[in-house]
Amino acid sequence: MSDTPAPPPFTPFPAAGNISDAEREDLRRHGILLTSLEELYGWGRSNSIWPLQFGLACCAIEMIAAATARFDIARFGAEIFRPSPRQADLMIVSGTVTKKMAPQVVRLWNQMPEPKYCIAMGACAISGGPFKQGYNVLKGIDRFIPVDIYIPGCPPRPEALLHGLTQLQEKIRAERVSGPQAARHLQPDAASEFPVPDYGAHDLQPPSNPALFTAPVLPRKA
Amino acid sequence: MLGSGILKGLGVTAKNFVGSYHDPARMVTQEYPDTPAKLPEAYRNFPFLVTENATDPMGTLRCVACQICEKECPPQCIYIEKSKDKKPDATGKPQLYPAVFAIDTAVCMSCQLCVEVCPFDAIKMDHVFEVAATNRFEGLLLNREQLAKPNEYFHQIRPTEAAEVDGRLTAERQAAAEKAKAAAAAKAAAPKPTTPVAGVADPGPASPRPATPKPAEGGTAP
Amino acid sequence: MSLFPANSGPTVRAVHDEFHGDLLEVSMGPQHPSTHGVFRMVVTLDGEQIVKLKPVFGYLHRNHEKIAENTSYLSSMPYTDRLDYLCSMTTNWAYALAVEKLSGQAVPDRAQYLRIIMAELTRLVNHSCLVGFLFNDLGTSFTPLLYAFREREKILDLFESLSGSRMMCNYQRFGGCRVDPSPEWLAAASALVDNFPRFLDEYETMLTGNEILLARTQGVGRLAAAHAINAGITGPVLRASGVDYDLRKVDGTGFYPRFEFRVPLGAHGDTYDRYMMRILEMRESVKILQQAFKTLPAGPIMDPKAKLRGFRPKAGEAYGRLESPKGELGFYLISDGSPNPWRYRVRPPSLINLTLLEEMCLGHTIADAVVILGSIDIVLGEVDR
Amino acid sequence: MSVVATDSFLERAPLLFRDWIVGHFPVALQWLVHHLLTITAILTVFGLFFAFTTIAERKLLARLQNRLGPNRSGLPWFRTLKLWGLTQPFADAIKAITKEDIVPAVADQVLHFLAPVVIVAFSLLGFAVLPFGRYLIPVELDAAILYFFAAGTATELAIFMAGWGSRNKYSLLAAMRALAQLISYELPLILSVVPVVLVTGTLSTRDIALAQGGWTWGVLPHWHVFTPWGFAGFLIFLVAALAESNRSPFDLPEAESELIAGHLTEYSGFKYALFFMAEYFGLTALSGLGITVFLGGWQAPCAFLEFIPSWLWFMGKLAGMIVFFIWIRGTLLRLRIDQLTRLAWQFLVPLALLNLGNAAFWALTSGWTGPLALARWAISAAIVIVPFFLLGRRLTAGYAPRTYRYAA
Amino acid sequence: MENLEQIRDRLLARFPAAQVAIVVNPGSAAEHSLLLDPASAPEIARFLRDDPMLQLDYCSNVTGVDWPEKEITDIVKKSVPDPAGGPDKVVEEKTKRLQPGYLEAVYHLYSMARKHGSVILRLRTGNRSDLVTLPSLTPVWRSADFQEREIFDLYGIVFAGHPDLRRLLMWDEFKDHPMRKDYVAPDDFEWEPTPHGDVHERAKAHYPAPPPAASTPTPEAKP
Repeated sequence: MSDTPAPPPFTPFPAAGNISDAEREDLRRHGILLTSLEELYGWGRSNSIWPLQFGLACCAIEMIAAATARFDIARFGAEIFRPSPRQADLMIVSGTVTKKMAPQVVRLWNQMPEPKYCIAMGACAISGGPFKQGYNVLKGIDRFIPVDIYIPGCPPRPEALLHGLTQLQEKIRAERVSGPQAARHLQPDAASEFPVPDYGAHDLQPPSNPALFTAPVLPRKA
Repeated sequence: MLGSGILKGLGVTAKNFVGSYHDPARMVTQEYPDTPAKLPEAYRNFPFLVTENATDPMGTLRCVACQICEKECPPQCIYIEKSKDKKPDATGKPQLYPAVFAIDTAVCMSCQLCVEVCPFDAIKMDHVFEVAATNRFEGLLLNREQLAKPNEYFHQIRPTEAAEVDGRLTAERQAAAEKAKAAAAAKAAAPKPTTPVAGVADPGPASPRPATPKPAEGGTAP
Repeated sequence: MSLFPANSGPTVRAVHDEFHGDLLEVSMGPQHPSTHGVFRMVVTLDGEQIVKLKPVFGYLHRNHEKIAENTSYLSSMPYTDRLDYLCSMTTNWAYALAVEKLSGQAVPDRAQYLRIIMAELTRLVNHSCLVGFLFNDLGTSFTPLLYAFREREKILDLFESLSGSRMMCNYQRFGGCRVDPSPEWLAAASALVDNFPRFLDEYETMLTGNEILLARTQGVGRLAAAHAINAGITGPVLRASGVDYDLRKVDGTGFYPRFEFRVPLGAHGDTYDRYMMRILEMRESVKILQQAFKTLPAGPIMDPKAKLRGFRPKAGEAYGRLESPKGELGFYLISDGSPNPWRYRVRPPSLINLTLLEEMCLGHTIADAVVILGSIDIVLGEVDR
Repeated sequence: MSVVATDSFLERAPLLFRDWIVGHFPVALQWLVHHLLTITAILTVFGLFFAFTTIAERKLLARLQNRLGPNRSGLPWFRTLKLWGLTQPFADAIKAITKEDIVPAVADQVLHFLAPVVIVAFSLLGFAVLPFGRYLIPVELDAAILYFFAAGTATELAIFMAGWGSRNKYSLLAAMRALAQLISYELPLILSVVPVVLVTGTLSTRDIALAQGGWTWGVLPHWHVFTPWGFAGFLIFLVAALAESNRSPFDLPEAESELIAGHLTEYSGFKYALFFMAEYFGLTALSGLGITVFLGGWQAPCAFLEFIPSWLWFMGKLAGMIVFFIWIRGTLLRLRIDQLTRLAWQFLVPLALLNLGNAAFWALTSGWTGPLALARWAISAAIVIVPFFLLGRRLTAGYAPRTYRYAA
Repeated sequence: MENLEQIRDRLLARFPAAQVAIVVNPGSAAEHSLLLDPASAPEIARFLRDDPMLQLDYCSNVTGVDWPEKEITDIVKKSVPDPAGGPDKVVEEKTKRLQPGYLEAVYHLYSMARKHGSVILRLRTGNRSDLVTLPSLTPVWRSADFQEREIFDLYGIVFAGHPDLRRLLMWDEFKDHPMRKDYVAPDDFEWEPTPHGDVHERAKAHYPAPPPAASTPTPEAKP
């Protein structure tokens, strides 16, 4: 069986946020100057993504590992982990967000200046992961802040984080400065700050931001 | 002398600086997107389902929907619905198959317990880690079609384990065939309906997650 | 609630007022570069001097114990990886040890050796990382941390090629280990271990004699032996205070009595001693590993009677403890005969080692507080569980 | 100043270029254009120098740490071209300029805005009196050294403004630290330069640089750093300069592991970039002063290397200093605030004062020749080394590596 | 070290008013424990710590355990005289009784000085609702500080005499004691694509009432 030819490549996961060359060309036709400025703007921001120095749990160690010699996130210009949210461009939610921590995460997000991006790194940040059935575990940070890239894994390899970062770079480069495809922070009605949940007697109040989080309904046999 | 310790430290960093230009032990960066990640054979990220035949992946799933992995999965990220009908498996024996097989990679903790408990070598761990998505509801919930990968792929990523599994399966199938032959012969000799079918494996221990608190028995209770 | 001190109005105004008075209350964490995760300290300062320090926990309380009580014994094993996520091999072992004690299972010789090999490799990983993080708290620009991570990656490569995952090894099973390492693996590990002292030497040349390190750590955060014992502090932190208590020797866990190694003891109980304990323990771990690679017996790695599924220990309870790199890691299990534990409790060394944090920090400056915290070696996954 | 025709073309090139441009303007405006050109030149050259210092710092630190550092930025329209990441600072600049500027509602709006402006302005002032080359000195002041330190001191004010104006506890702590630190180190910094003034008898940076001209046997330059008092002064200057410019191991005000980002905690976007820039400008200016005062300024180290234009020598020495500072940053730990001030008052200041006496001795004995010259060297060296040992021992009393016992 | 019976006897001799019982551990670990009455627990603890023979100076682990009330069926065999005059019949009589629930605090003690252990202490509350006060052993062993706070937080045992009894892990406004067996977690099961067991039961509440027309994304392409 092993001497059969290599199987066709599998792409089990849909490509995330990629912009094809054809689309890019199409966009280019909108206007050379504007596109050039857009390109410059996107290039500058995508090559200077300073993450917030903000580790939550296990994934934070892999995030640190991504900054160390073997993986060296610095190659992407993203090694400047800023401890102050005021200087950060990217929040890597690296680990389990507990309900006790969630208000702080939202507050940090609110303190970051636009344009800002969020990567949910690891199963816990995406959905609560293995700990999702815990009483103090938030089932995904996207209940309170918008997430741009989800990197599954428990924890994702540092390379997976780098892959997520390149996806984010692609996304930033594809952002327009105007029109319907404009970047989130340039849309006039886009929220930049989100309500911080309160500590309630049994749960967070509210348990999620309804303006942000609507789960699709699963048609299942009851 | 004051300063000698500092000078020694400067010496070590200087050594590392110079070494980074000529000594591979002191320049350990692997430029990930340009040079693909080196994954050991044992590396595990997310599970996939093994199919016997790449041309008919859904028809030749090894999985018989016994639901052991679903029960053992610590974070409960596997969902299986059994089929109503049966399909013949590789040995021609009619078996159930999973009508629905979903794995939520946003929850999966890559623990490999599903692989360990699977009696049919139907579920194995994949090497794919570049799976960042922009939508966790659609991008990270994998269905049967996305999970199925042929045995050749398994051989490709884990040659040792796949060879061992194949050897074992071939032996089992031969034994089953001989047994069936003997049974057929015996049947021919004396019409007696005994075809030992492994069938659906035993469903394992009682549901691991009780809905209600159980009263303690024994223990240190008086 | 104002948990984050950055810019919320009333908090800042209060500071402004307090500035005219005497004391300044600063909330460090849960997002702070040197609280090692989401730990929070509410520090009251007189100038830069600490007059009060209250730790606040629970920002990573992810209900490990509750989840474990609702799931089977085996399913908790991968969760223990995430408890002390720098040392998954030892947390695995401690849990397996407790379950084996609960069910009375035997462990084959080879597995016992493998466990010791993994535990000591983990100790190398943990201590080198800890020292790196400690230096980060001391204000280096990541250089020692990155050197430590360079070595850590080599060990993680070993773990990954053996168990499939860099950090979450999920390697131990009740009654043995999951995978048997190949001879090539053992040769690679042995070579790595033989080279490790070279890294330690370079590290020590770079830092141990550094005058700034001496000035920053000697005499800082003293911990008296009697206090440490009463506060249940274990591991290198306890031994830095001069108390000879290493479970590898006291309990003779596993096959440790078959190995020759020494337990270093400090005399001052300050941050420098705690730092040096780690360095010296790494050197001893190298010795253990070298012996283990020489004498590793052949044989099975799993108890043949061990069951993977349908594991139901009979009713009873057990407390299994192990010298993890951070201290005494214990698992307390009560079984009621069902597939799930009735009570599953982790005795987290990181949490209990923090008991005297305030006493250690009082009178020191805020810069010392982060260093003292760094020298205690906490992992929030274990502190809050 | 007049251009000496005997100098090489490269030496004169910047001036000729300036004169060529100025010549296009009416005579009435020439004075203005002349100075505007100088200002533009300084801003451009040191702006670019700042940009490449940041990338050099990131890449050199990376190399110290066995990794590669930024190497993928390339250019926006040519994605495959990576240019070794040299365009990284420009990406950072675009990002910083377009980033939202947040001013906390409770912050002191005026101080919060003024602090970055003030700090950049004052950190640039120092460049005015540095002789970058034989003829390249923007402003020739007789009291250049005094002017330089006066301008540099204002940055303390700006840091305090930032820390106070942010109304953040960390910023406030950082502001207090910055004040204590800067005031402590201003003294040794100035005292380390005074011996040079004493020996050369001038406060003009141009004359100080000129005083270090000439070589013994054509290879040993007469730089001040090659005298015992000069060497000691240079070391004190280095330490104090590190502290003045908030560089590791004296980066206490923005001590990440303690105070988040210190006085910068509440600054975002371009204002943060301004602080960052000012820090590097300050460092560069101080390095420039150090070079002028101790390392022979724009003078070539050997006679036969004189054909290389003087301003290249200056920039080369400047780059060397910056690399040294990066190396220090990659190696050392941070001091504590009390140790920091103790180092200044109990070690650097007494040493600098003694060194002043040393320089006086050196100046008085300038006539000693033959064996007396050797004695002069020995005595001068002793005046430096003996107190260094004694004070150093006092400073590190009680601190020593330890030996450990093992359990039985 | 003395065995547990000897320790109990010594304790009873020393503290005549105290009630000390041995709780047998039927498991293979056979780590039996001493059940103390709350009133005398602090002085017994102090005695155990300071006694020169025991010197249990190190309290390693402090745990809460929840034992909800449960129904116990006692089976008693009785011989009933046969009314017909024959030999006595053996009849199994089942009596059901409700064993009241209680909370338990477990202390694992060791000696660092003498390197022996463990001695396990248990304290039990009166019930699970109002009689939940136990004496704190933090004044004896400082290591119980955080662990007793954690038990207070998660189980709701109130430790009298604890210097700083606040919630340790959950926030202060939190009202429940989540480690108790009857705790019900808040309902946030909107998105459970792979549910089973009680999660499935709770997720069902979020499923649309009538099966909708396939307008929503289905995770599965049905074959």
